[in-house]
Amino acid sequence: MALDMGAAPETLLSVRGLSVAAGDRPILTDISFDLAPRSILSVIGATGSGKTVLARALASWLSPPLRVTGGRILFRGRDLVADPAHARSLAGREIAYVGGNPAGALDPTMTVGAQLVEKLRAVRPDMSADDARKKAIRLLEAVHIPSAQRRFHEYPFQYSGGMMQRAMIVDALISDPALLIADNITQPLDVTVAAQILKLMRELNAQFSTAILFICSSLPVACDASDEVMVLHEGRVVERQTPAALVARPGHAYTRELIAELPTLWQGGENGASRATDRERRAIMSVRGLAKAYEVRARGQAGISRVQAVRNVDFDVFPGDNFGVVGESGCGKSSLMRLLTGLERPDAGSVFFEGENVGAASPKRLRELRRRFQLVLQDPYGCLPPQSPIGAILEEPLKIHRIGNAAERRDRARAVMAEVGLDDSLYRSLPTGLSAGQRQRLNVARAMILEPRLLIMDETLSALDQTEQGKLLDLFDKLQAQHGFTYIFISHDLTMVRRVCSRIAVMYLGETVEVAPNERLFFDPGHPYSRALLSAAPTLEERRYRPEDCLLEGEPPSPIDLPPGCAFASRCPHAFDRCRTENPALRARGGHALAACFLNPEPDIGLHETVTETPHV
Amino acid sequence: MFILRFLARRLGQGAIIIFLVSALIFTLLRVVPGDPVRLMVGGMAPDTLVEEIAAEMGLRDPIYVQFGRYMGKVLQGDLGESFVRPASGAAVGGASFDDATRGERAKVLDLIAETAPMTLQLAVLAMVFALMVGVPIGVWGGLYPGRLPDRLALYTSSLFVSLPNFWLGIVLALLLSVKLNLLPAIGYRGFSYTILPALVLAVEIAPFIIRTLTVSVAGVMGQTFIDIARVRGLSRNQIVFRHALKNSAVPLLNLLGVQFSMLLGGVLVIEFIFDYPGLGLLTINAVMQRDFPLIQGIAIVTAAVFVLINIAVDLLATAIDPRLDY
Amino acid sequence: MDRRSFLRYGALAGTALGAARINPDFFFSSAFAQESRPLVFLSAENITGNWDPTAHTTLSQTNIEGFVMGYLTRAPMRPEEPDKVVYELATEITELDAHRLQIKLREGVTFHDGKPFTAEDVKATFEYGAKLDRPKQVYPGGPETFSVETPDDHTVIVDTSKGGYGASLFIFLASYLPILSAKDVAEGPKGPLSQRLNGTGPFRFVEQRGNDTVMEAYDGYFRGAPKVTGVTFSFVGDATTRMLSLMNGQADVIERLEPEQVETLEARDDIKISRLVSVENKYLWFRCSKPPFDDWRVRKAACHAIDRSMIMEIMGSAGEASSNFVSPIKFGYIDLENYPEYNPEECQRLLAEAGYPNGEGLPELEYITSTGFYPKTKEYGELIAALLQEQGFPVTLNVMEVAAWNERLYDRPGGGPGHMVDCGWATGSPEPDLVLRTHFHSTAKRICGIVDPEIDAALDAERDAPSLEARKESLQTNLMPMLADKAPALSLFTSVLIHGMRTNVEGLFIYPDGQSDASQTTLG
Amino acid sequence: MTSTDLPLAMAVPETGRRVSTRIWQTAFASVEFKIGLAVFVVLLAAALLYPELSGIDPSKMNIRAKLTPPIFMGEGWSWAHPLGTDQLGRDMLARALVGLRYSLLIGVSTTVLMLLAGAMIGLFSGYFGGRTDTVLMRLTDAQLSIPMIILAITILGVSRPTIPSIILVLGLAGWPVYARVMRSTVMSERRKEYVRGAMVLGATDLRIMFTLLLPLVLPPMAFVAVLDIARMMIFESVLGFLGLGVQPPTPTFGNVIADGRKYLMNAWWIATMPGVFLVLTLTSINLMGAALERARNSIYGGA
Repeated sequence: MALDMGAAPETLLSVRGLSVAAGDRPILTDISFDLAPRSILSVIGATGSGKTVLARALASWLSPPLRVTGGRILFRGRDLVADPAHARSLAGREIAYVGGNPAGALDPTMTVGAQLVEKLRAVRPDMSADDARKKAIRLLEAVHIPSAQRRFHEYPFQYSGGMMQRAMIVDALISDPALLIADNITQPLDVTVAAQILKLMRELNAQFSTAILFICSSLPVACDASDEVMVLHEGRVVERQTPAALVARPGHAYTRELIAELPTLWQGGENGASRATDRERRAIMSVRGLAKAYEVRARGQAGISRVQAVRNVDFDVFPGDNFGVVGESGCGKSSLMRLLTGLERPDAGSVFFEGENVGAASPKRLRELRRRFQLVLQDPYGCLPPQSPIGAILEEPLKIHRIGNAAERRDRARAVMAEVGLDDSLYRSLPTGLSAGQRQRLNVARAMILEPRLLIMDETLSALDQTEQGKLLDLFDKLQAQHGFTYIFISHDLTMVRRVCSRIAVMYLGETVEVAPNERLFFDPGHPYSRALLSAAPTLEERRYRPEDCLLEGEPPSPIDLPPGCAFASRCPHAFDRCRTENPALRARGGHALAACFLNPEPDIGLHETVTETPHV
Repeated sequence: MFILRFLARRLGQGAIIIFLVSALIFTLLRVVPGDPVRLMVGGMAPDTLVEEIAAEMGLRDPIYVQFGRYMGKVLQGDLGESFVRPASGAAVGGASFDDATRGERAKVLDLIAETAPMTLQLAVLAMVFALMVGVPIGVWGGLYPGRLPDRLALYTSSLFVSLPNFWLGIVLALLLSVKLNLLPAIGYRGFSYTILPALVLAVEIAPFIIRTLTVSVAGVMGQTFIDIARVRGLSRNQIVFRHALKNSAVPLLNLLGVQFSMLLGGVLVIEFIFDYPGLGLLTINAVMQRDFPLIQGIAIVTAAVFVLINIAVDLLATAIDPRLDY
Repeated sequence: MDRRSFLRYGALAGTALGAARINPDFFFSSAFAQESRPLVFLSAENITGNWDPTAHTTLSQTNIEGFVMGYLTRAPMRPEEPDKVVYELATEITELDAHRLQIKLREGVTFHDGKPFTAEDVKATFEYGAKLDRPKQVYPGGPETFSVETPDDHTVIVDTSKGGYGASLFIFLASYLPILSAKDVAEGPKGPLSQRLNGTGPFRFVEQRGNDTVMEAYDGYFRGAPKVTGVTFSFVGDATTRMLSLMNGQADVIERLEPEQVETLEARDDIKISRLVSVENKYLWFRCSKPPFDDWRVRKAACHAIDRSMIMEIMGSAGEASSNFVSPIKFGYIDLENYPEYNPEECQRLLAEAGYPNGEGLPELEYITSTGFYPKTKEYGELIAALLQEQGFPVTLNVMEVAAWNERLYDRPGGGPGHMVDCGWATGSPEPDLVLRTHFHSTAKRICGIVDPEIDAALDAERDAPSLEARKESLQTNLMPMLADKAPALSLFTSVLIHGMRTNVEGLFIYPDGQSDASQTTLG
Repeated sequence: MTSTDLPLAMAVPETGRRVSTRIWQTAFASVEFKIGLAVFVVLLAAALLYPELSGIDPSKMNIRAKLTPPIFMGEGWSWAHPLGTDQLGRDMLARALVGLRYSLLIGVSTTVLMLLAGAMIGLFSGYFGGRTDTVLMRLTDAQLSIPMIILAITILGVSRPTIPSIILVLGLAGWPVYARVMRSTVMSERRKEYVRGAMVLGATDLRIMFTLLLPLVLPPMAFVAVLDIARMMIFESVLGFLGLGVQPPTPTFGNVIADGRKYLMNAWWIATMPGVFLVLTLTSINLMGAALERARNSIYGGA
């Protein structure tokens, strides 16, 4: 990199040859780039490429063992590396930082408003408490937090993830910083909420003339959010282009590989539609009018309120099917999983597994049924008993159901390990040494060992990165071919569902708003919410549906006091009066597709009997 | 309003606890060998007379009947009469069985009411001393885990917790009061007599305060909102004193709640050593003289005070940390 | 105001209120005494709560009576002149003949409640005190064994011809019986007698406040008002607490010092020590009314198992060797040859003879003693328990707080608690019967519960002896040797009463039974 | 990805060994633990060996040699009694060490009783929640609200105290603390996915509690219990001091120090010497306990 001494006056930030190491292991080597005022630069790279270390270095927030081993960071001409005192004085004033963990960002024992005022008066001592309060409330409204006046006096635990992230953005911008470092701020959020935050970032950049360094791990999100994209690979800057140019002519091999790996929603590539589903045989699992509510003592208010987690769920799953259940957080997916597996009893409706009602089975009968359907959980680190060796984990199900003797059990365990690709030497060791991918393989092996006929995957792949997800999907196909498993995939990742599932149900606020085959859902969605989901999904392809015309501003209503009529009415651009009074039920749209929306034409024959293809026995 | 509902529920639970406590102690005293009537009548009473008095007092009825009668009286605030102490409250013994003065005995409630304020004064002073010593060391240790202050906190708390209060009491009384004549030690003739016993009691409480604070302060300092606060532009003092201390106050409060029953244990022994006329000395003499109604009354009163203190601690905790909801 | 701030302000208000409760008197009040204030006397034993002097035999209460009540005569009983008598309420006592005694009373003396002191008070005291139902059995016989005439207001004649014993017995008794007011006696045991003390002594009884008996100087005292404003007689159960209180000036006089405490206090110049051989012997009482100690051989065997020289070693300066059932300064004392000595072989022989060869078959024995009152009771209690266990007696020591020990001390129908009890007995007059008759006569048997006609006969014979000489003869040759053989109790040693006083306490006279005369006392 | 990909988040080295062995190793590495262990081993050896080796019977009286001062007191001492003799001429060193034996015996057995009783109650209350939880927790509150000492002296005061009765009373009074710790830990573990995973496999509640949760939760609690050994030893000696502990002639710290109190002025070593032994033992145990507790907290994140 050429060493031009005097940085151009209008560049806000210029980094020259920055290197950072942890102990003696280099993390960043020779990073150099400039950032003009009011511009948005996104930094993209795989896990471990050093993105967050770069963010922290710029915010002069490196704590041991990380230390800067070389180079300069010029902020408005003054080198932050050489003058740490000046750098610290900038923190919170000129350079603001918003992290990826909004929930833990504020002191739980103080109101959000008080902490905003405290921060503002810390960086602007001359400002009076009253002015600070007014400015904070004005900013809360600017980031579209509903009833900001009331929210000002509420505590951090009363904020949802999305709202807290907005509050943290206010906290960053309240001191009118010149540079805002956003470190992976959308990662923990739902797709629709993340999309709104990105829209907000653009507005604020225009309104506050603040330059933004946007760190994130998914290329599509980066391209949507920024003017220029900088690609980081193993601690080095490998490329920097505008989003359109990057997608069209990726310069560096790594970027090309990154783009190729990205699954697509609409363009070609192998997807679940091609899977044949055996319709003639009886449905392996049928869910009819399932409902479940939990009693929760609302914070502060007197009395107990009921959260209707699952309101009205209907679908059938056929043998050999890869059935997908998609929805954002809070839509009732995990409550549904607990009902399907009989961990909890439904308040209404029933779950038929091979003709038998799981919800009403006696505990003893339920335990026997367990052998024929199994669950694979989400958190690779949390779902394995932490202290028993791998062999014992695999043999436990056999011991519970008293299958075979010790020798047979050991052989069975070894066989299953081989099948899922776990090396035999791991039999004795503890799971703590395994990678996330290996742990999920162990989970699948544990579920498989009882030779179930149905496997329910609760967000099994969401904790893994792209490449690992691909390998496991191949494994699932292989196992399905050999053992004839039927899968139910519960997930919030549309791209994975597109690639794997033959039929998909979309859930919103406890209801199945749409059930459709793969191709039909992605190319002709029957429900506005499905369309909104597709519009917000991060993808590099040319979008079929633009978020502006699919989704109104605002958060989903709370499941405690649900509005009458269709739950999506408050956020649906096409909603009309009937939507706000009557809750549409699922109705056929032809070609085995169903949707619960009045926009679909009224079918001529009676409602109920067409809901499912085959009358259940 | 929320607080009324909370208080109602907690006082209800408290009532159940006090009921359980008095039931436990009541049966214990009746089941364990040693006939209370013989003790109460004392002297050379013939057995026939003992039986007659026992029947008259209803001590031969089934336990639950006696307990029902006892609780009935307790509800009207009458904790019964002491077996041994006359109305004047002196420790008496040796009068003959048909002695007229055995008639009017001191009311348990009066005896407790007389001595409780003294113990309260001792306990409060001890808690003040303990906090004065414990809080600085604990917080300082928590801010620098693993380094010198933390080590100091560890060593002081380990040593203090290893000093048995009765032994320390004797040694301090020997050194400070008798040899150096700095502090009066024995009996009670003014506030200054509370200092030495309070010091010994404080040594017993301080280690738990130190340990709780080091753990909770270190825990809070490790949390993300403290780490991020630095980048948000808050000064170190603001972070430590406004945020860290407030968050670590709740574990300390919970400790102080549980600490009360330990405190009373310590007060008991220390009042015995220093002949300090509080509830502790009254309890010990009550047990030594097998004065069952008095023991029972004290157990009920301490249980009631423990329940009230716990409710106060919980209320205070919700005031500090809104997430706690009881 | 939402609930958060409501809670917070409530808590702050609470602590503010709490702070005010601790009174601001924070300075170190000087522990040293001003001048005109009451004498503080710390007693080692609790009171019974019933003030009628004839209703108890508790030493501490007798000491209080010493301050408040009047006595006909006082017996200083110093070893150099044991039978010297000081006249107090009486002015002259003459033996008209063997069975008639005339007592001349002092004039111009009034009780604390204002009633003048006359002969009727003495008559009422004698007749009330002699009743057989009175726990304190100190008279030679019941009221029917003597008659009292009052020729005028200040003369009393006692005629003992009905009882068959000499009237001279009343000479010794005269210094032991507190004179009660006839008005009080008339209302009987449940009347004012039990509520408060009313006497003619130098101090008036005010009230009982907790463990403190508060007395005030009585200006009308016939020998002139006392110099100190009053006496506060407090029960403090723990010996170390008493000593620490004396050392830092909170107390003026303390009783029952232990040898080690004497060593410490003698080293200080602001404290002085008073030592005197007392009328009190310390006994190991056997419960003779229930097995195994209803068999005299088992009792004798136990006596032979105990090496009293080791006990003397423990007692050090607080104990005086004696081998009789009464104190050397009592009338009729003699070192008995047949007094049981430490003799293991004899002990085993007697045990075998009684059917318990080296102790097999003996039930679990409980030896009850107190702590904090008599010096060293716990120490020699452990020694005696160990010595008895050596000979096969299955003894467990039960050390109790003074009030609880007092509750279990006395005999009861069916036998008092435990099998052996440690207790001392002090009676402020040379009269031996105050110990022997009270404990060993079947009509009294205060602690050991012995019922033995032979002993009763010996006691009556000695009481009815025509002259003092004959009485001494009967005591020393008949009664005392018989007691040594039957051993209803074993007298371990004679106590040496040791008191500790501030040096500025002048003119306090201490009697050998523990009572003291503070009428001339000054706090210099 | 989130900040966990940061190299600086040095997770505790993921070794294969069981958690409890890791806790031992981390604790053992700290200097407090080494000091504590060394002192404790020396005292334990002395307590077990000295009375037998030296042939001195702690309860043999030698009245002539009463109140001999310890060797460091200038005149009047003798090698036969390094720490002097008490008011009945019994050897102080032997009595202190035998007293240590009884104290340790009672301290350890009480703590084990408390740990097991509290763990069982906490396990059931934490796992099932709902009514069982409220009932058991109310019982724990009631137990906690009776100050330990009033309960102990009430029971021991009226009946003749023996070693088993003392252990029972102290154990009875101490279990609620363990019940509460166990309940909160079990409640948080129960919500974790591996328990839900076991349920789905068809494991019964009892199997989950005893084969899955207990082995995971008990060891860390056992480490904290070391601190309670010291607390129970102090309580035993307090009872002894009040005359309600092990009865004479058995020497325990409590009754030896209680006797010594009377001789504070001129034979202060009777009361203070045994106290020094007690304090040394307790400090060593507390140091070890504190080191173990810190190790557990660092590995378990203060569960």
